[in-house]
Amino acid sequence: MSGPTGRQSAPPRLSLRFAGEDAAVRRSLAEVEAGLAAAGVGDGLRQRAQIALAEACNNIVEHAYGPARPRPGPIALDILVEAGGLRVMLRDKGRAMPPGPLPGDAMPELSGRDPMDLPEGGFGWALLRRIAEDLHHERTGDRNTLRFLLPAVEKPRKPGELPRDCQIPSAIPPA
Amino acid sequence: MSGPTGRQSAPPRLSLRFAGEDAAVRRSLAEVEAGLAAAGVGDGLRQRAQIALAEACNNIVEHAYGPARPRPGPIALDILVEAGGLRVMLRDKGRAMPPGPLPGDAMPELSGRDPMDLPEGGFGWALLRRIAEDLHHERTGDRNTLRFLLPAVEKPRKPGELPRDCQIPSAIPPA
Amino acid sequence: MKMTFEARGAVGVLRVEEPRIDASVAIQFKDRFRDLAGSAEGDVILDLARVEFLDSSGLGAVVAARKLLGSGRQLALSGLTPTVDKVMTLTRMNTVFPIHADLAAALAAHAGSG
Amino acid sequence: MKMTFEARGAVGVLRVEEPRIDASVAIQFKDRFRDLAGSAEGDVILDLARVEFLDSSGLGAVVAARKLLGSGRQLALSGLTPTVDKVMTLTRMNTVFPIHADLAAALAAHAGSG
Ligand SMILES: Nc1ncnc2c1ncn2[C@@H]1O[C@H](COP(=O)(O)OP(=O)(O)O)[C@@H](O)[C@H]1O
Ligand SMILES: Nc1ncnc2c1ncn2[C@@H]1O[C@H](COP(=O)(O)OP(=O)(O)O)[C@@H](O)[C@H]1O
Repeated sequence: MSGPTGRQSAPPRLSLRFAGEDAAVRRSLAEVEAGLAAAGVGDGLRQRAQIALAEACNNIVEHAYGPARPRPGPIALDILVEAGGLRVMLRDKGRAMPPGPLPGDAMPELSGRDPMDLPEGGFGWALLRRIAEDLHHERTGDRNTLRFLLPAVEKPRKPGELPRDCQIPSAIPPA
Repeated sequence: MSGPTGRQSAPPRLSLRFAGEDAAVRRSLAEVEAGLAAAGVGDGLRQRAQIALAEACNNIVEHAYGPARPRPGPIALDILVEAGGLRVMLRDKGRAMPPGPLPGDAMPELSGRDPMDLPEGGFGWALLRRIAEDLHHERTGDRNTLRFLLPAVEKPRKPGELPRDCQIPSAIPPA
Repeated sequence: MKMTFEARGAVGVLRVEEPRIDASVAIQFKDRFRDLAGSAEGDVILDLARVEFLDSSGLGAVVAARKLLGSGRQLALSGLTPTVDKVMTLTRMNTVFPIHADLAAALAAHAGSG
Repeated sequence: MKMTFEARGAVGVLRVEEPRIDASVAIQFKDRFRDLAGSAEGDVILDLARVEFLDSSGLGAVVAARKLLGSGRQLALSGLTPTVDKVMTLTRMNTVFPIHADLAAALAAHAGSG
């Protein structure tokens, strides 16, 4: 990532606007990958960004907009490339999160499970949580805003240990 | 493996005599590896031979001669290189096998096990059985003779299925 | 979704010829898997060497594919690229599927192992 | 028995510099493992790229080594050569240990995954 020399005064930023549907998410993630590579972001962080952004966008497509909508709503993705990592902001106009804390980072339990009885879902939020830090969700009016940091250097995390910073502003719609 | 052309009339054969102790087994397996490579035996069969012969020899060192002996007894290993695979004969002058059928090919159960509670042994015979065919053990006088075929082409085997040919001559010492 | 199937002795090899197994193709993946490998016999090696990305939907589809084989057959994976390996590690699915460095290693290890 | 240990961020890398982990070195392996990795913290990657052969005694020593880490730490394996992969597959131990194609893949997958 560029140091204090060079002409860019502001850190590189990616801003994407796309439809909340699978195909558009896929195309946008490819754009993010290219954009981050061009900004000099390293392999490991770019790989983690693909995973975290895919899960966050899939959640919006599946849960915030969901199957009932006739047309997909919009997603806004903004990424700020900083020395410490990627600051991500994701906005949608879909349904509110269910009340209470955001889903945690617990993976579905696999050990001791018959292969025929393995879980096929429930990994999305846990993957996002294991990769992202400073995760915050906010409901304002008819919008969801999800913010998180994808750190340049991964911090070790004990299995089952929740990140420090997951105090979640409760999803109270403004009066 | 050499076909009907060429000068060799008899198929290649390896004959090794060594002490029933870990270090000698290791050296002998290295000799087998070199000998089989020189005889044109392919990678896959050579790899399986190393595994099967190591387990068979370790069993002799550990169980037939065992820790109580002041000096290790001898092991005789003879391998005939045939088109269908390797015919192996292993002889020792150690203890008899326990009465009853030879140990089967069941691997210790791993699934659902706490990592702290995993088995550290009991894989030897099962490994040998999964790789070898036509396994026969014979006790004559004060000697054990173990014979098996290491097939050139592995046969598929269902998990838990015992090989067809494991009727075991009971270990009755001659009168 | 491009996938090819080849019987190699007692083992079936299913190669995914696409760079991504994600939410947009997860259902297709499962259907193709059933068509190609469902009726065969023996273990299946799913070669993922060309797959650069797998999300949790794709992972769910791989789990569903494994179940299609039934409990008598195994599904092994080969050729995990870095991002796929990362997802497998974070979800611990790398202790559910036997994993091999590449297709050659998977074939050598699975021939005859039933 | 030659083995080297190196801390790589939160992960420890233990490289076996011998061609065989068999009955004649199984106990040494376990002792060296304890000396090198026992007191460290975090997950351990056991790089087996130089190990051409592992028998059931060696496998038992690897299992014993894994237990030395306790239940809060993981032991992942990398760089399985064909014979080692075969033993892992036949014994199904490849569904007990997370397995990675090589050390680079293991490091990328385990950094920060705790
Ligand atoms: N943007 C969102 N809006 C509303 N609910 C959401 C949103 N994102 C996630 N959820 C909730 O999170 C859960 C999905 O978690 P996840 O781990 O991604 O599972 P899956 O992989 O099966 O989708 C659902 O129960 C859903 O209620
Ligand atoms: N040559 C032998 N003589 C006597 N007993 C043997 C011999 N080989 C194997 N055994 C028996 O087989 C068992 C060992 O099986 P194995 O699967 O190799 O376990 P391990 O790997 O713990 O040695 C022991 O219970 C022993 O009684």
